[in-house]
Amino acid sequence: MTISVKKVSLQRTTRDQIFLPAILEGLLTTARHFFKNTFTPGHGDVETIRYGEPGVDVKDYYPERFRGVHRLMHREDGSVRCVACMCCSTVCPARCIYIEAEDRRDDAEKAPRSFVIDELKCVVCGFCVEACPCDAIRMDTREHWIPTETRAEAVLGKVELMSRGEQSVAVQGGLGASYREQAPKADPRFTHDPR
Amino acid sequence: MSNHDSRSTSSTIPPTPGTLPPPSVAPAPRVGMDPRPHAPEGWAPPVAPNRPAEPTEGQETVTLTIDGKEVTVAKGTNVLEASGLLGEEVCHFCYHQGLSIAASCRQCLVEIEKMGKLQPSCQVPVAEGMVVHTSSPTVLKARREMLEFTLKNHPIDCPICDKAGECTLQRHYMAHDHQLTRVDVPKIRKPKHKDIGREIVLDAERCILCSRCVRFCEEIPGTAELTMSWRGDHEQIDIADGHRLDNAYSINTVDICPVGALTAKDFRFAIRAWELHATPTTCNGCATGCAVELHTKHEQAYRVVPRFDPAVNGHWMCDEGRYTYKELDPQARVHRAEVDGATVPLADAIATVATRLTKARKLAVVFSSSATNEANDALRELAEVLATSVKGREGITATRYVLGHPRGEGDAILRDADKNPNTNGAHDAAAGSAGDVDKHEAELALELAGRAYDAVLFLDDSGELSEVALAGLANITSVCLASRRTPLSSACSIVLPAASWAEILGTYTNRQGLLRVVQPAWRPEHDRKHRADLLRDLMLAMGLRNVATAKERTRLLADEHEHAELQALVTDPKAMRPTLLRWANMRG
Amino acid sequence: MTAAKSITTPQAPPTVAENLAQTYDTSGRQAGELRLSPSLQQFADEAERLPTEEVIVNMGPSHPAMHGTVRIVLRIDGELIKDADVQVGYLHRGFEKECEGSTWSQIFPYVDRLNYVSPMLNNVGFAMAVEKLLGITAEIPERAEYIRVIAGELARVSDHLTCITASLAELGGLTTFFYGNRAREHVWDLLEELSGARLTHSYARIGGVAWDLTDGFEDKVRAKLVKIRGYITDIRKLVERNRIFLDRMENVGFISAADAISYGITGPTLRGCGVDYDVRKDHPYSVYDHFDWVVPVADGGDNLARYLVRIEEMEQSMRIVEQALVQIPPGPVIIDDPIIALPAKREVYNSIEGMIAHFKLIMDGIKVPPGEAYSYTEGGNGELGFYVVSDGTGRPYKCRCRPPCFYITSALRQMIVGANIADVVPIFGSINMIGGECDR
Amino acid sequence: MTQVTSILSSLAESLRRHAGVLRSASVLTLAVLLGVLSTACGEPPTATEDPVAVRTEPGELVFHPDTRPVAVSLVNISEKPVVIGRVRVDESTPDWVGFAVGDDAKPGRLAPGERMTFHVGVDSGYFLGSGDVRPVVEAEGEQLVADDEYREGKARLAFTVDGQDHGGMPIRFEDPSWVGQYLGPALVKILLLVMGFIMPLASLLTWMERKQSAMMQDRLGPNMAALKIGGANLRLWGIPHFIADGVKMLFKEDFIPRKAHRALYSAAPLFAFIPALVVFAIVPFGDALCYDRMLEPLSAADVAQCADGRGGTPLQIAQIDVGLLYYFAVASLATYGTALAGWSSYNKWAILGALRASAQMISYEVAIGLTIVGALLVYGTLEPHALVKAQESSYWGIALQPLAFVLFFTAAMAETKRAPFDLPEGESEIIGYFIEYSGMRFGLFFLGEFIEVIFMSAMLATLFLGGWGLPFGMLGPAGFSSPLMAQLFLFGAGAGLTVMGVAAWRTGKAGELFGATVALVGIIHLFIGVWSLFTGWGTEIPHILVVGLGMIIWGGKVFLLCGVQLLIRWTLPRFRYDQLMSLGWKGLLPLSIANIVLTAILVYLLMPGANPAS
Repeated sequence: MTISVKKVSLQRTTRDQIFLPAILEGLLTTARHFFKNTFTPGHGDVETIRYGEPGVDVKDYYPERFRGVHRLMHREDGSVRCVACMCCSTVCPARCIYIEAEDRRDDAEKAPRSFVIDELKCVVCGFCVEACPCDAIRMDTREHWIPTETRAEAVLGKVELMSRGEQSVAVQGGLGASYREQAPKADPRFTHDPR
Repeated sequence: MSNHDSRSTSSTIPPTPGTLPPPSVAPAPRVGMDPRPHAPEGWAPPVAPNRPAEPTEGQETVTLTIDGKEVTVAKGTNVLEASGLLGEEVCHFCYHQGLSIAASCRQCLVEIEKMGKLQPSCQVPVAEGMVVHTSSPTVLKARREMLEFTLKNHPIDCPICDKAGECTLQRHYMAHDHQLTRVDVPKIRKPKHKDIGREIVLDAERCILCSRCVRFCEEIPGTAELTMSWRGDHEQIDIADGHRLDNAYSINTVDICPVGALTAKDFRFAIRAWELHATPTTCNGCATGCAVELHTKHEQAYRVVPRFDPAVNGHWMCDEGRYTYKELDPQARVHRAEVDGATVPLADAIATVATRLTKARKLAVVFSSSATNEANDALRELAEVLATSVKGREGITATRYVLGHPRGEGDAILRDADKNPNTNGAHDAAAGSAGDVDKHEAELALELAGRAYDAVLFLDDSGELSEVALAGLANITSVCLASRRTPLSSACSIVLPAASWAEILGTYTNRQGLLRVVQPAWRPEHDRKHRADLLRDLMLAMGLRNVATAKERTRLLADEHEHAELQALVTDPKAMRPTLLRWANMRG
Repeated sequence: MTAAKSITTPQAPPTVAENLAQTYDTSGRQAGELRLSPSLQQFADEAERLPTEEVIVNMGPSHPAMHGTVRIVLRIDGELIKDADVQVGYLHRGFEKECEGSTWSQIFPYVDRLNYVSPMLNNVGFAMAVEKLLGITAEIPERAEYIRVIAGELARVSDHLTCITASLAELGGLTTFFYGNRAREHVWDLLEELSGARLTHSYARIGGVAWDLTDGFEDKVRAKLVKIRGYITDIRKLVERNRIFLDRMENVGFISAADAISYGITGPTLRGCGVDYDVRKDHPYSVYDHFDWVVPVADGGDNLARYLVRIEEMEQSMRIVEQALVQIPPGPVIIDDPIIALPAKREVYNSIEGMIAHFKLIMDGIKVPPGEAYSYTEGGNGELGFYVVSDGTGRPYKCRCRPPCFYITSALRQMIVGANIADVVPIFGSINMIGGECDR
Repeated sequence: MTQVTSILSSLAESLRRHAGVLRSASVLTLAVLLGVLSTACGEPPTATEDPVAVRTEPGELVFHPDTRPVAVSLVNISEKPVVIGRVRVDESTPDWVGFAVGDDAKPGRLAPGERMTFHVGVDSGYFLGSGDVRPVVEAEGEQLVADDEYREGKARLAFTVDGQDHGGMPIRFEDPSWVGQYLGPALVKILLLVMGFIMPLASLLTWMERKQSAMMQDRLGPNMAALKIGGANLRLWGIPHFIADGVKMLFKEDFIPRKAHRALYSAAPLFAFIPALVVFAIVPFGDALCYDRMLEPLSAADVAQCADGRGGTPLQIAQIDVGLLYYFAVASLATYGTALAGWSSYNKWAILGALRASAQMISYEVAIGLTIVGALLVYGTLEPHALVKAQESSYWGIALQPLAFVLFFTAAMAETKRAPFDLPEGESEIIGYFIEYSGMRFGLFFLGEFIEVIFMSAMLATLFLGGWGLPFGMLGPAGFSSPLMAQLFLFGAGAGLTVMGVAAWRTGKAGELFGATVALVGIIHLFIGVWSLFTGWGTEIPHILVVGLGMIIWGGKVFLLCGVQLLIRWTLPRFRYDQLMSLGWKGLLPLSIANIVLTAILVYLLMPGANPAS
């Protein structure tokens, strides 16, 4: 295992001086790409993601960890999992999450009266997901925020955020004793588990 | 308390849930009374009885060694307080400087040489030559294990707990425990979100049984509503039979609760504590002038909490004073100058006022006992120069009045019946000028009803005048330096936008004659200005020169009273910057 | 050599910089000497005799080739540059000030935006600085170190690809630019797989990295490396024997080793001057000494030398990645300490201890003990240093970044004076000035 | 090699995938093929004896007032020798006096396939309205013409074949109006060339530039614009993008900097655009077109007669003897557009671009001019149409002047100001002389540049690649030179088109219709090739088909050369100013002079006709 030093250099040759051979070599290289891409199905080496094409689901292109549009998770009864603890809005470097709390009048006590995310301000760092202590907010929709005509359309409220949601893996007050067996380490739903 | 309510009805703020019940005592007539408030006979601030740590002159001292460092403290000090002199106090839950010692939490265990067992440091008085170890492995282990016990039944409530962020339990866990749970048995369930009083909600599960609240109710208001019930790990805080936690100081229990067991209804879920900016200021709810912190975010005030001041209020404040922040509601504020109902630029309004006041032959100026000393002083100066230096008005003096909130309920602990923070200062200013003697508000009401004046200048928007008197304002030049919409400011023909007490640096003179400082929590927006500066603009518009600004007046006051804190504030604007609680690390 | 000698007095012992300058200035050129290609020299001589007028033009900040937004005020005589004034600051975002208002962990998205073509290296560099201050450098899990090396070296490939192809694009060779970008896409595919974002990864954490490698990541890397190598081969085919390219790159943007050292230049630009300084080699950190690799140097000190160094460095980075994939041990990827690393979500959801640790870390941040630390790593363009000061609260008292670009950009004037207008952009491209890093 | 195998393998895969369709298609094809073959085999071609043993070329003689004596050929097309009698103008025709047969028309014996050529002249004064010589016979009801006009005349050339009277050959004298002979055809040709070829191709090039570069660079390129016709959404690989571009340019804000010289600023795009179009006047895009006899196979002499403007028109807008000089004269004017744009914009970058453009133009015009001298020496003409004809009869320019081809190509690319010579634009350095332009004004520069590209391709095709011709004289005026050539062409083109069509079909949904069409055309070629195998068809093709084929070949050459230019433009880095100058003056100029000298020596030595000493 050694780290050594090497000199790199490039010597000019007569062949380089007369322009044409190198130019021809270059032309052949580009022409090879041209013909391959033009005449093979699926455009050869072109690996462009074809957003907006009918029949193309861009979700297929995104990896599992892709950080996309936010969503709010549900409780068993379908209400919002979030309890407005403000961790996400605190940790958000872009300050794009605005939450107002209200009294739920059940054992969960607290819920967001309004939960607003300005997707235009969001820098997609994923810290809100990491900061959420309730598995209430996630970014695993594999949905890219698409441009909108007005700014207001990019401001998502609680209803829109919940419409992408599903039931959360966390429960109010925890799973109780022996939770470590109930929530196995390898469960992918417990996202962001580095251990 | 009655007074608070009358104030909220006199303003346009609708009564909110959690505000106080209607007054039980009608405002007393004030005609003929000595208006200046004084502290009750034999009154002393409610500070802890004689628990000195640092020795004062002539006290007996004891020298002991804590963690290898020698420290000399006054006799009678306990080990925990002595450790505070060396830096951080030994971690604790139940000990509180303003309350008696219970030694129930066992969190402050320390190792004292020649004592076999670990000792609760809050309960052990210092002795000469004592050798204390506060961070030996045994102590650290004990601390961790105590925390593990404490956390065993603690619910997973941080996301829904108002205390999160200023929670002593959280702080101690991070500082001393930092291990994941090893216990794997079901937690004991106790009542949650139980309504135990007018202001307070109890969550018994979160309670760590430090009994601070129980001791507070016994020792400060003396009402003893709270008690411990059950035993073992089912022990919990409860209210005594047939009682509710309704004393006038009940929200202090929320402040001293180390966890989120007791939460205030008013602040519940309003905002997270760490998002708030704290401004040290003075309560303007009554003549006591308690030291408080105003907690704000983005020009919105969220709560008022007491600040330790041994000379005035100790650790506490009354519930009524905590609601004074509600008058800072931006909805009820005056943002722009109005002349005869139309919004005009401030400079135009000032010019109009200058012209009309100069022309007025029968003029009254109304000092305010809820305005700062600086504002009252500026009004005094205006009243003087109007009669002496303003061209065309030489010799025409202005009648002086003092107006303020009506009297309310008081007690012998902290609350004063005079609900104005600066009655003393206003009277000093009004009486300090040459000319007429001061008059009372009842006379003003009578005279306005009888149309005695063709111009009246109100320094503040507070004060209750009769309908007839208010109607009398309609047809004369009536100027109000208002920060809120009140019946008085609405009745005036000219309204100048004044900064509220949360936006200015100023002083009050409380009932003890002490200078109390209010500090700005944010900068005044729109056209709002310090009242003294508005009056200065007015005087400049009248052609006067060399009129002092509000800041200069404050500086003069600071120098006069040799008030070091105030002098620092005036010289260094950075000193007034509010502290973000997230980084302050100071509560909980 | 003359310049280097002239600053050495016989009385005073030579400084480190002077020593280095004497050791490495083997190119035979004088430090600071203006060196023109023969044809340019002739052109310049003839231009001297003509009655001409000098013109001042603004190149940038709004100019298609001024990527990263910089302004160069040129005094030109015809096409010849007589003087230049390089002005940075158009991308200033107050990075250092922003850091003072965030927790230590919240800074990762900010460092992503320093050198935005190799954010992973910034991530790693910053994490290492905080770890140094926390004193936990030795406790970082080895797997995390390997992942950092893999991610960082992939990011270096992306950085060099950007630099090379951007400077080729300035020459008008847009196809090479796209080949490079296509190869870079493959790098980003991998980093996206790892971190969830293509560019603003925010992947490193204090004490380790955010997530473990995904299943089958090794195979994906190997497959992608084949494609990346293919594109690099194509780029080299297109330019390396092409006389237009050689004429444009050789002897252009020259800076001597002594000058480079005195300017504080590091990284490929310095190695292009013949100095074999590489932080990874000279001050090994992480697990770089576990691999078999080569630090390339070139002698020219010109655009071509920098190009060659970067081309070879990409190959070496890929070699390192391949070796790391073989050697990587199993284990955790972040330090196991609830007051530094966020607890596992399982603990947070279900235990009060985990919840409290989580809450306090989010709200107050990691309580770094008071003190200061300077940590330096080999970034895409050279030595990337972070000087962090803590006052014991959860946020930095000061977080200063030593961006390699800034020092190179300060030498830009010397490189472009005497060159042709058309040479400004390739020189500018070859030093890979990244506005985000330069202006912070 | 890998490319070929991959294409083949993908072809095979596609065949597998579309097996059903292909099977039915192939069954149908086979059936048709069998039908054709059986028809062909059932009636084998019989050598039918032509009753007329001699063909005259041209088939009809047309004269104008200024026509010089015209060469007429008699060709023996029978299989035995024939004896030709004296050639004369038939005295029974009305205007026989006006025409005269040259002295070179000597009676004689013609072997099979042999050709006898003589000249026929006309005394146009005879047909002048009130000249000295009156017509012998006046047609009835014919109006007398004015003094300064020509009347129409008719006569017949008569001779005997093997003693028998041959049908002879009509001779006409006509005086078409200027509009009919020059203006009308010219306008039609301008429309045909400009509207039918240059503008579509230039517009297409804006798309092609992007699409081709995208394909070279592993990108998709433009593909989203669509034509919505009814319910159909035609995306056509993004070709509609150029329409969208045009619309965009028309509607963009037309911005003039405050300190710009408004008049010149506005005029500059026209200065750049118009010369680029005007030079096309000399470009021959096909051989001559004979109006009256489009459906008959015509001989070379027929076509030459049409090319002279008699009975037809050359496919070239203006036949100027000094055509190439005209090109130099006009093309240089385009520099004014560039220079004015740079100067009038009031922008330092723009004027730098203008200076670069002017310097570049001066340097490379010289090289281009000297390069063409070589061609002039070899072919002896500066008239583009004649140049092409000369190449048809000898070898293509690229074979005779390879060095000149490279030099001309290089200099031509420099003239069009495109990479690697795009210094005046230099988008990453100085952004170029049109930095301040926007909207359609910019669009004119843009389009002008592409038109220059087309022009340069056309010039290359004309000078070095035999214009509209196929190599080795495969395609003559009457058709292919032999059935073998026809079959070669048909099979080659057919196979190529079929492969391309199938490949295009397989690239995606959008390509299916196009690919199928191309493949169908290719298959038709193959069928005709098979047909030709059995019938020997291909030497006698209707005139209009030959002309059309020539135009298609010419267009294909131009298109391919444009593609090559794009390929080069997207492959090479840009020169620096000083390198450009040294390449121009120290590289191309000496080489072009050397080329002239070398060519002159070779011509002197090898071409006896050009050697005055021999």
